[in-house]
Amino acid sequence: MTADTSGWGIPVGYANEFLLDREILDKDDTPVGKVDDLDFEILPDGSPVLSAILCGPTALGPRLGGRLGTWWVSIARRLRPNDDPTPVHVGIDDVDHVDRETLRLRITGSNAGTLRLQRWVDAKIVKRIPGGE
Amino acid sequence: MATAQLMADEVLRGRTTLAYADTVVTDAENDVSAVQTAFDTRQPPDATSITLRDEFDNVLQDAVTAAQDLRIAVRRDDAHAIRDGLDEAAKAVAQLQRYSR
Amino acid sequence: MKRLLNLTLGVMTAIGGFVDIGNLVTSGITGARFGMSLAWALLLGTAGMTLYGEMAGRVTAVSRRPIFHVVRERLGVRTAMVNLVASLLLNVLTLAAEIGGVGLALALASSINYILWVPIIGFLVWFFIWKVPFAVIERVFGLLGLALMVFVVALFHLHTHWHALASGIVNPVVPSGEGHPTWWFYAISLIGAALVPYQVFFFSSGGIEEKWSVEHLGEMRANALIGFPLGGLLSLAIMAAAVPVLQPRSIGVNHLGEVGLPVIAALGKVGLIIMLLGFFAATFAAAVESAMSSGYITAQYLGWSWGKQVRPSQAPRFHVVCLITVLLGTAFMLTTVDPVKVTLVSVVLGAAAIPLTFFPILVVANDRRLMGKHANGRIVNALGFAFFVVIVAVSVATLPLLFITKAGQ
Amino acid sequence: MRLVEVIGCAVVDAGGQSLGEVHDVRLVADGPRDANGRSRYRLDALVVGAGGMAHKLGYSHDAVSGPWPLASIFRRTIRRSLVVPWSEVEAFDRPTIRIGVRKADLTSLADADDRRDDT
Repeated sequence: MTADTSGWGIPVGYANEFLLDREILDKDDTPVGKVDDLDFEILPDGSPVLSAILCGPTALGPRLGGRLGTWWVSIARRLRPNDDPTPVHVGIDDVDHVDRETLRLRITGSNAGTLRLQRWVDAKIVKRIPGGE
Repeated sequence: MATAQLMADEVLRGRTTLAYADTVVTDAENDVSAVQTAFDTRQPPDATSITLRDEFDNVLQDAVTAAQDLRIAVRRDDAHAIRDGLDEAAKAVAQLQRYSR
Repeated sequence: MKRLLNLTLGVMTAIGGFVDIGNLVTSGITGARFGMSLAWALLLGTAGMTLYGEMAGRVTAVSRRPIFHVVRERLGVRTAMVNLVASLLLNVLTLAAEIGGVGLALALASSINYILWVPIIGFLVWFFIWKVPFAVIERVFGLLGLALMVFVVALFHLHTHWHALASGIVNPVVPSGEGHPTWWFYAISLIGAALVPYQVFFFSSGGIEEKWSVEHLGEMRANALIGFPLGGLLSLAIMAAAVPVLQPRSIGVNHLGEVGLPVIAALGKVGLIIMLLGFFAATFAAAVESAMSSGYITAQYLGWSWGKQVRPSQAPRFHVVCLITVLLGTAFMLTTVDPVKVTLVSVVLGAAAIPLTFFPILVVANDRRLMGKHANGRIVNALGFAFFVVIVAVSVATLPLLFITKAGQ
Repeated sequence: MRLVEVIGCAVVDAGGQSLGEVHDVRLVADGPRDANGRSRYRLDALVVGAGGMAHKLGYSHDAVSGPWPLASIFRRTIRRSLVVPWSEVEAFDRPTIRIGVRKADLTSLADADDRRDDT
C-alpha cells in the first residue's frame, strides 16, 4: 500500500496482529508490561491518531469485560497509590520500534511508570523474606 | 485385605523395610474398617436381612481383627505372630468370599 | 563432548520430569484393575505430549518467547484469561497432589504419617524455587527420577507373560465386572497424566531460562522426542509390573504403597529403596515445577519479568505468585484430603483443560512469519490436528464421566 | 478515545443493516510526525463482522496456511469480515457506530490490498 517505513517499523497493520497484547521491553530488555490498550487523540479533521500505549491492570480490566473486568479494575485501583483509575500511559515518543512479538522502548522501565506494582511488591514482601535482597 | 497378606508375606521373607510394610498394612487395616463402618451405617429393610446383616457384620469384624493383628505383628516384626495373623486373615477372607457369593 | 553430555542430561531429565504422582497413581491403578487393556491410552497420551511438546519447544526456541505470550496474543485477553485461571487452579491441585505424593513416599520410608511431612515439603518446595538454580533443580531431580527404572528391572524379574501383555496392549478388552464408563474414565486419567498443562508451560519457560535459540533445536528435539517417550515407557512399566502381582490377588491400588508392591515382590529391599528414591524425586520435582509454572504463566500473561535467571528483587511478582501457589497447595493437602483422589481429579481435569493450550501452539507452529522454515510440515500438522480432535473429544467427555463414575469408583 | 471503546461496537450501515461488531482496527503510519520525526499511526479503518477469532489467530494472512482443515474454515470466516474506512463513520455513540455507506460497497478483509506485503 505504501513504501513509507516510518511508524515503528510496520507501516500498515492491524492492531491485533502487531500491537495489541504484545510484550513491552525497555531499552535494557527488561519486561515492563503488555500493550493492554491504545489511546487515540482526535485531530481537528476528525481522524484518530495514536497518542499513547496504555499498560497495567486498569487498562486490562475494561478489555476483560463483564463482572470480571469491573472487579479487576476495582482491585487494581486499590493497589495504586492515589486510587487513580487512569492507566499508565507510555508516550509514543518513548517507543523505539515494534515487531510482531514485542514493542521496544527507548527508555528504561523505571521511567515508563509501569513498574510501580513491582517495586511495591519487592519492598513490602520480597525484601522481607530472608535472601530476598 | 489381600494387600496386607502380600505385604506380610514379604516381611516374612525379609524383602521389605519395616517402615514400608507398616505404612501399607496400616492403610489396609484402615480400608477394611472403613468398609465395616460403611456397612454398619446402612439401614436393613426387613427382619431376615437384619439376621443376615449381623452374620456378615461378624465376618467383617473378624477381617478387621485379622488386619489389626497383622499390623501389630508387622510393627513388632514378630515372625511367629505374623504367621498366626496370616492364618487368621486367610480364614476371614475365605468367609468373606462365601458371603459375597 | 560437553554438547553430548548436555544432550544426555536433557534427555534424562525429560524422562524423570515426565513421570510424576499422576503417572505413578494412574499407571498403578489401571494395571492392577484393568491389566494392560488401557495401555493404549497411556501410549496415546505420551504420543500427544511428545508431538505438542516438540511443537511448543520449537515455537519457544525459534521465537525465543515462552508459550503463554503466544496464548494471549492468539486467543485474545478473555479466552487467555480463562486458560490462565483454569491452569492456575489446576496447578494448585496438581501441586497439592505432588506434595501429597512426596509425603506418601516419605511416609513409606519412615512410617511417619504423610500429613506431618506436608508442611515441611511445602517449605522445601518454596525454598528450592527461591534459592536453588534452575539447572540444579532440573538435573538433580530429573536424574534421581530415573531411579524409577527399577520398575523396568522388576518387570524382567517377575514372571511376566510378555505375550499376554503385548496382546493386552494390541487388543484391549474391558475386563468383565468393570463398567464401560469406569474404563473410559481411567483411559482419560491416563491421557491426562501424560498431558498435564504445567508440563507444557514448564518445558517452554524452562527453554527460555536455558536461553534456547534456533541453534538449540536439535537439543530440544532430542529432549522431546526421546525423553517423553522413554518417560511414557516408564509409566508403562509401572502398569505392566502391577499386572502379574496385583491383578491375580485382586489388590486395588488405593495408596501409593500398593504401587510399589511389584518391585518388592521382584527385587526385595534394594529395589524398594531405589524405588522410594524415585518416588520422592519424581514427585518433588513435579511439585517445584507446577508451582513455578503458576509464576511463569501469570507473569507471561501480564508482561511481568519472571524466572530464575534474575534475582528475586527483579522479579518479585513472579516469586510472590509462586509462593501463593505453594501456600494454597500445602493448605489444601493439610485438610487431609486423600492425595490419591486429588491426583485422579487433577489429571482428569488437566485433560479437559489442555485443548486451550494446545490449540494456539498448533496455530502458531503454522505461522511462517514467525517460524520461517521451522513451521510445521504436513505430517506434523496431520498428526497434530488428529490429536487435537481426540483431546477435544476427551475434554467434552471428562466432566460427565467424572460424575457418572464418581471419580472412577 | 481508547481502543477498548471502539472494539465491540455494533456497526450499522446506511441502509440500517447491521454488519456485526468491530473486532480490530487498521493502523496506517501516515499521521503527523512525532518528536522523533516518525509518522504517527492513524486509525485508518475498522474491521467488522464475523471472523474476529480467525483474524486474531493470524489466518487472515497467507503465511498461516495450516493445519488442514482449520485453515480453510478460518479463511472462510475471514471472508465475511468487512473493512470500514474511518472516514465513513457518521456517528460514533458507543455501543453503536453508524456509517454512511452500504454493506455492498465495502471490501472484505480477505481482499484488503495490504495483506501480502510483509512476509
